[in-house]
Amino acid sequence: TLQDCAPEKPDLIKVAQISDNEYDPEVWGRVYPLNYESWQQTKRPKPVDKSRYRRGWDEDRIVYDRLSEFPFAALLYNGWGFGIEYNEPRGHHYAVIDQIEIDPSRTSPGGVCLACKTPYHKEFTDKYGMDYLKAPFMEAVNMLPEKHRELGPACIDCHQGSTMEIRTHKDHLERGLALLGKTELSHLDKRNLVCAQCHITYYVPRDNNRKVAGDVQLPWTNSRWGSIPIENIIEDLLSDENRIEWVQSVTGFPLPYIRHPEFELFSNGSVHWQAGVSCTDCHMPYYRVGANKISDHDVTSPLKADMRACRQCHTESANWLEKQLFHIQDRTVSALNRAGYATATTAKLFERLHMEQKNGLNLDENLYRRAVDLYKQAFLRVVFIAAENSSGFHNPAEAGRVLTDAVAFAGRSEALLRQLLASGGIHLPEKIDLELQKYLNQRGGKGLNFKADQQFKDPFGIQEIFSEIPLKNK
Amino acid sequence: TLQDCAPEKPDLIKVAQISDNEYDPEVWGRVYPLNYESWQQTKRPKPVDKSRYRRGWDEDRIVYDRLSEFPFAALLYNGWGFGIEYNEPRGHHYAVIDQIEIDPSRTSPGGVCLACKTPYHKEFTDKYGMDYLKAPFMEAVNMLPEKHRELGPACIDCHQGSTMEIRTHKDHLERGLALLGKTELSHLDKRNLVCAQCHITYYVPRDNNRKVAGDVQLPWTNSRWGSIPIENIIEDLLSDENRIEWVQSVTGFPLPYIRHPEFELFSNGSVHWQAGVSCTDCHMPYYRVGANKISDHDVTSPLKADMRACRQCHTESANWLEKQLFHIQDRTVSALNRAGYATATTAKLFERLHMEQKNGLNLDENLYRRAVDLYKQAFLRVVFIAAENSSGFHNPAEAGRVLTDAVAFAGRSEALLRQLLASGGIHLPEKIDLELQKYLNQRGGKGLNFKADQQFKDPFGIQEIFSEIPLKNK
Amino acid sequence: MRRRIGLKILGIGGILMGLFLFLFFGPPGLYHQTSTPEFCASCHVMEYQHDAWLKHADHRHLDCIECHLPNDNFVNHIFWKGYDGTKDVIFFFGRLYADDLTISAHGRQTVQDNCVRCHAEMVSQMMTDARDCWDCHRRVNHNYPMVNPRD
Ligand code: HEC
Ligand code: HEC
Ligand code: HEC
Ligand code: HEC
Ligand code: HEC
Ligand code: HEC
Ligand code: HEC
Ligand code: HEC
Ligand code: HEC
Ligand code: HEC
Ligand code: HEC
Ligand code: HEC
Ligand code: HEC
Ligand code: HEC
Ligand SMILES: [Ca+2]
Ligand SMILES: [Ca+2]
Repeated sequence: TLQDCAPEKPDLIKVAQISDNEYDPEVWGRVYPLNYESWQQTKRPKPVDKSRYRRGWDEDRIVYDRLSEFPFAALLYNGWGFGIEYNEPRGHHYAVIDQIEIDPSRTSPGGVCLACKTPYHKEFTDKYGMDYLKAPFMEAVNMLPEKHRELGPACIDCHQGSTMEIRTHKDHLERGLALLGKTELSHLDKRNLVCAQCHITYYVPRDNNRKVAGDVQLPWTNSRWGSIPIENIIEDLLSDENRIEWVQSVTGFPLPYIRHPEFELFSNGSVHWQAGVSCTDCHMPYYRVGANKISDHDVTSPLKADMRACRQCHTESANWLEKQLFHIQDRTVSALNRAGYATATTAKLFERLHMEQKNGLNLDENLYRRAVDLYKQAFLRVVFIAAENSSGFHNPAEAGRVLTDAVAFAGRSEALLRQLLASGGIHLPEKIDLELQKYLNQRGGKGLNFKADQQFKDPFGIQEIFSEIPLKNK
Repeated sequence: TLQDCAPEKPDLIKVAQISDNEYDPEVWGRVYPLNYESWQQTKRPKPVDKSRYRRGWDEDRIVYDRLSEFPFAALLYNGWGFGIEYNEPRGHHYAVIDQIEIDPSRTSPGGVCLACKTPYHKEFTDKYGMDYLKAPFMEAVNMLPEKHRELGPACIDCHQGSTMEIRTHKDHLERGLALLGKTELSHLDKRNLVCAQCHITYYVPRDNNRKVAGDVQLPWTNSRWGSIPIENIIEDLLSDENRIEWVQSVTGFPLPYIRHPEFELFSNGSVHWQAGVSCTDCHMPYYRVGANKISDHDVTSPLKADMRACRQCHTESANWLEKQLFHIQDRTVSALNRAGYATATTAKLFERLHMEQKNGLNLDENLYRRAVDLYKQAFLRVVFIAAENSSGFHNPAEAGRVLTDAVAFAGRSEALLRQLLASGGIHLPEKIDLELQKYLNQRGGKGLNFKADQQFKDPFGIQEIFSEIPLKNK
Repeated sequence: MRRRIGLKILGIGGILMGLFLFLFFGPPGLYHQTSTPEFCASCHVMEYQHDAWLKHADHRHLDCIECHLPNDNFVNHIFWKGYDGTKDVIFFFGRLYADDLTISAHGRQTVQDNCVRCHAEMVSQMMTDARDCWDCHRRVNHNYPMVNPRD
């Protein structure tokens, strides 16, 4: 009969063999050797020349420098760690290692920085509170169990050991979801949230002396599930002094900051979000091992994994899909260049204006204050898209909108500044010298320099019309 | 058997019954009554409230005013017909009728304007040459056979009568394809080109006295099939005096213009173009009439046809698809507002500066000339997206890119102008009064006024931060 | 509205179902004949799905009913064969169908169960009730955009 052709019911996932607070992936690996092996692969460099805008730690083992990729960022981020060393990520295996190896200015907040790196963060925050959160970074690392000091995202972060259900393991995400008013979680939600534990923007709250005042927080006030727009994030970040994390040196402005807002951009009505596609579908696609298929735990760019993720849903060839991906990314990168340089130019005009003020320049306070407000709006939008890791692919139309607004805010600010300066008798050429070498070279203790071959020039060549970027590799 | 009760297998298309130069759709209709009937339906108003940005000639029979939709356009287009009366299209049936009814300033070029309206254009251009092309518009119309004076896109424009193959029927398209170097045409190409006969930008070439100098031309120099980017179009249009069609009154600049570049935007690497989808697939979907399937000749917005076109390819519901469509269109319309008002503001600054020049203001010629160049780049990009009829849907990422650039060019131009004015001692507030009422009200012989309820405000409310738009319906 | 009339007719149709069941086992071969893709596609409303199935190389060797009828046990199979079959016939000749057919919730569950039935081993490591297999395996779905991508 028909029923006879159905093969026997194979084993279900084995459960109840792992205790709920088992941190050690090796122990998990004894029960789930295939997943363990694939998880370990995040250590392995990936094939070169597959990705256009997410190069780095490929088989050439080059660590890409985000400030060389977008030189304007070196100017804009100057004033703290991100302006010194800021790299393309290497992979989950390197989460803690990269922190240890990076310029120490980055890790100056201390233990709190381990929030998205060590699986022990929740436990240690509960147990040791501010002693752990405020501990100098290496001291905090050394508090961790010796075997697991360098352990990044681990099984326990994403799985309930006893049931193997996927789950989340970060307090900051709980607080964030509470802000969104999100309570019920479907399986699909969880397939997004395991990633949204870390691939979200955050701030480290500060006290009056700008010292760390607690665990990581998410700027999600007034937002909701499926809609955390940049407007709300900016409003949240500018609403309270305790979200101001650094002082931009070119302008002297105390500012907040935005990091890797993958979840925020993606979930804001993108076509894949609306279609019920999750991070996991694209970054942990199933692959065949023998007669089974399992989720690829070697989380990476789909381009570096031969677009396997895409091809189950799309009949088009990998080549075709790549072309469409680049169609989107090229356009985002072009617009990001425009927005970045417009904002950097405005920053330089502030620098000049502040200098002239010291020399006695008088100015219309109202116009000046508008210029500052507009500038901040531009800056935070530029950071939002520059920090987001998909070069626009996660939500093309939204990325385009945000960048248009960034350019609009920067352009108006520039206009007001030129007017203010000219009113004071200062006549500027059209091209403002950004002095990028100053920001790009001899950075930090390692003396990092600009790497011209890593720069992402405007793929459409429009940027050249605005600013020649006279850079030579030193 | 069961098969016997199933409706009959449809007849194949009958061929060789129509002569190759049969203009009269009634005659075609005797052989193809179903297609004829559906073709006639372009006369019929469509259901209201289906489309968000392509309202007009719906069952409420309101003709939507594009200048009220985007008030900045009234300012920018002031100086010729488009600034007086410019409507949302009503449908193929009205092609000639709309020309007859519109403010005569629009049809001032004369017979040449019939290029994409009457099926006789090719024959009459061959036969009567400049006598027809330069004839005052109504005279040219009256040259046409009486029965067909008001006949718009007709069977003969898209079909070879003897074979019923689809084909094209416009010399300007032949010349355009020659510029692209496109010679072989596949069936799919033709399913796009029947529309690209008309849904393309063009210019009416002018002699030294700005009088019509020949038939319609396409600004496609240096472009190729699948890539006619705005950059190339602008370069073509600015390359020769004979492409300059009007003088913008606010700035006094002689300028070229861009119309309905649907084919150009769509074919520039959009995801649907790359997927091999054609205009016809979306605007003339197959539908069932009795037991047959025919192409819907009632060409209209897919939203007004219940998304039937989309659902033949997409599994998602009509509702879902609409939501994604609006996700894209809302973002394009927001960015278009930004770009449009930025450009309009700049135009107003030119007006002021030119006035001050007359009062003796001296200025840096080089900066001024840069400001002019930048302004033109911004203006033509704004027109490109504003004139394109899909509100970004035909190519979302490209629309985003073009608008970002528009804002960047306008912003820099504004900055230079503010500097030039301030250097001359003229101090401006941030908000420049655009005096929109002046451009929007009492337009032309009909005394057209602003219709506040037709305006497409920025769906994200960002525009308000730049310019309050103090408009009241008079 | 369309649905409601449909369901009424369906009630009457239910009576006919018995007759149908008889016919299936009566005339020789009818049971088998009504199980073939050619039979399903004999209604032109099924043509699109038939073509899509034909083009999807990997399941061309399956009959429609491998996916569209319960195959967990015989009684269930034969019950739904009669029920769905009668419903299809009534809707068809009553012209009670929309231009683009959509699958019912029950129909969807049936298909899902069949995917899992055949691919049980392959999917043994995953949660199979979280969403439809063809969310990802869109080619299996008859509505997948059938276009010819440019290179
Ligand atoms: C516990 C925190 C955490 C979780 C959970 C997490 N990530 Fe990451 N992810 C990181 C960190 C930290 C890095 C950067 C590591 C490095 O290179 O230093 C990273 C890097 C990446 C990279 C870049 C890898 C490369 O090759 O450059 C991708 C892609 C990525 N994550 C995707 C995901 C996805 C998808 C998920 C969910 C399935 C996820 N991440 C869950 C913290 C996390
Ligand atoms: C809310 C989660 C989260 C927190 C908190 C967090 N990170 Fe990360 N970190 C990530 C993710 C995700 C990545 C990979 C994506 C990327 O690089 O944008 C990453 C990447 C990095 C990298 C490698 C790439 C680079 O930027 O050079 C370093 C170093 C790093 N983080 C340091 C820190 C430090 C120092 C802190 C504390 C100030 C911190 N992280 C706090 C999630 C987090
Ligand atoms: C529809 C597929 C898809 C979905 C869904 C998706 N991504 Fe991505 N993601 C991509 C692609 C494609 C890239 C670009 C890779 C490149 O340019 O090499 C990317 C890039 C990234 C990167 C940078 C990769 C690298 O190598 O540095 C990170 C991190 C990332 N995504 C995380 C996420 C997270 C977190 C989510 C969910 C909130 C998510 N992605 C959802 C397809 C997807
Ligand atoms: C989240 C997306 C997703 C879902 C849901 C999903 N699959 Fe898959 N499946 C994949 C991917 C990706 C592969 C490709 C593995 C490869 O290429 O190695 C795959 C592979 C397969 C294969 C092997 C294909 C081959 O080429 O040999 C079968 C069979 C399969 N899936 C069946 C199912 C069934 C049955 C279900 C529902 C219970 C299901 N899948 C649900 C993504 C999915
Ligand atoms: C960054 C998040 C993340 C980490 C870290 C992680 N997993 Fe997973 N894992 C997932 C997700 C997501 C799935 C898919 C589960 C689903 O949709 O039901 C999964 C699935 C699994 C499954 C079910 C079979 C499969 O492959 O789909 C096993 C077993 C598993 N993981 C074991 C492990 C082990 C062992 C480790 C550590 C060595 C680990 N996982 C680390 C996110 C993670
Ligand atoms: C689980 C299913 C799924 C996966 C995995 C998936 N997609 Fe999609 N993708 C969709 C759906 C659904 C749409 C919406 C259009 C449609 O209905 O076909 C879409 C749309 C697209 C579009 C058009 C949207 C746009 O913004 O231009 C592109 C391009 C695309 N996907 C590329 C990719 C790439 C590249 C990957 C892998 C990195 C990928 N997709 C992974 C389901 C998926
Ligand atoms: C011979 C010229 C010509 C051809 C060929 C042509 N169009 Fe048009 N189209 C026009 C004109 C002129 C109008 C505006 C008519 C009016 O409202 O005055 C128009 C209007 C439209 C509209 C708006 C209708 C509405 O309801 O507002 C759509 C949609 C459209 N065309 C699509 C197409 C498509 C798709 C094709 C090819 C299948 C096509 N057109 C072929 C000239 C043409
Ligand atoms: C290359 C083809 C082409 C030429 C040449 C052309 N049109 Fe059109 N016309 C169209 C298309 C397509 C539409 C519908 C799309 C739209 O309105 O943007 C249209 C719409 C119109 C409309 C109705 C909408 C509106 O703008 O108010 C008028 C009136 C009109 N044209 C007048 C003219 C005049 C006058 C000329 C000559 C100066 C002319 N057309 C030359 C293709 C053309
Ligand atoms: C993938 C589907 C698709 C394709 C392909 C497509 N369009 Fe469209 N088109 C749309 C949608 C959706 C709209 C927006 C309708 C709305 O907003 O009401 C639109 C709008 C339009 C309009 C304005 C409609 C109106 O009612 O005023 C015109 C004209 C048009 N398209 C012509 C074309 C031409 C010419 C081509 C080919 C060069 C083309 N379209 C290709 C889907 C498509
Ligand atoms: C704006 C262009 C246009 C006009 C005007 C036009 N057609 Fe068509 N027609 C098409 C296209 C495109 C097809 C699809 C043909 C294909 O892909 O082979 C088509 C198909 C047909 C077919 C084949 C059956 C079908 O419906 O697919 C017939 C018959 C037909 N048209 C008759 C007519 C008649 C009669 C008229 C005038 C009353 C007319 N057409 C006007 C563009 C047009
Ligand atoms: C002939 C087939 C076909 C038709 C008709 C069609 N599409 Fe698509 N559409 C596709 C394909 C193929 C893709 C690319 C993604 C994929 O592979 O699924 C796509 C992608 C999309 C996307 C994602 C792209 C983006 O820019 O976000 C949306 C939204 C979409 N289509 C909506 C529509 C709408 C609305 C219509 C009707 C007006 C329509 N489609 C008509 C085949 C089609
Ligand atoms: C007599 C003509 C006819 C035949 C033969 C036929 N169908 Fe149908 N089918 C229809 C009609 C009409 C509908 C739409 C009914 C509705 O709207 O619910 C339909 C709907 C369906 C649906 C979707 C509706 C649901 O309830 O999920 C499926 C699945 C289906 N048929 C499968 C089949 C299979 C499998 C066969 C062969 C065993 C078959 N059909 C034979 C006419 C037919
Ligand atoms: C490999 C499995 C498989 C086979 C074989 C198969 N189908 Fe389907 N069918 C599906 C799936 C999956 C859907 C659900 C589509 C959805 O959710 O929209 C479906 C849906 C349908 C529908 C409802 C229309 C719709 O898109 O919702 C009809 C009708 C249908 N099938 C008819 C047939 C016919 C006729 C055959 C044989 C020629 C057939 N099917 C063979 C998997 C199959
Ligand atoms: C009666 C058994 C049967 C049913 C029911 C069935 N399949 Fe299959 N499927 C097969 C066989 C046999 C193959 C051939 C490949 C192989 O040997 O694994 C196959 C191949 C596949 C493949 C790999 C080829 C490809 O298209 O990428 C996928 C994925 C798949 N099936 C998914 C599904 C899904 C999803 C469903 C339900 C909608 C389904 N199958 C229903 C038997 C079945
Ligand atoms: Ca990387
Ligand atoms: Ca219309």
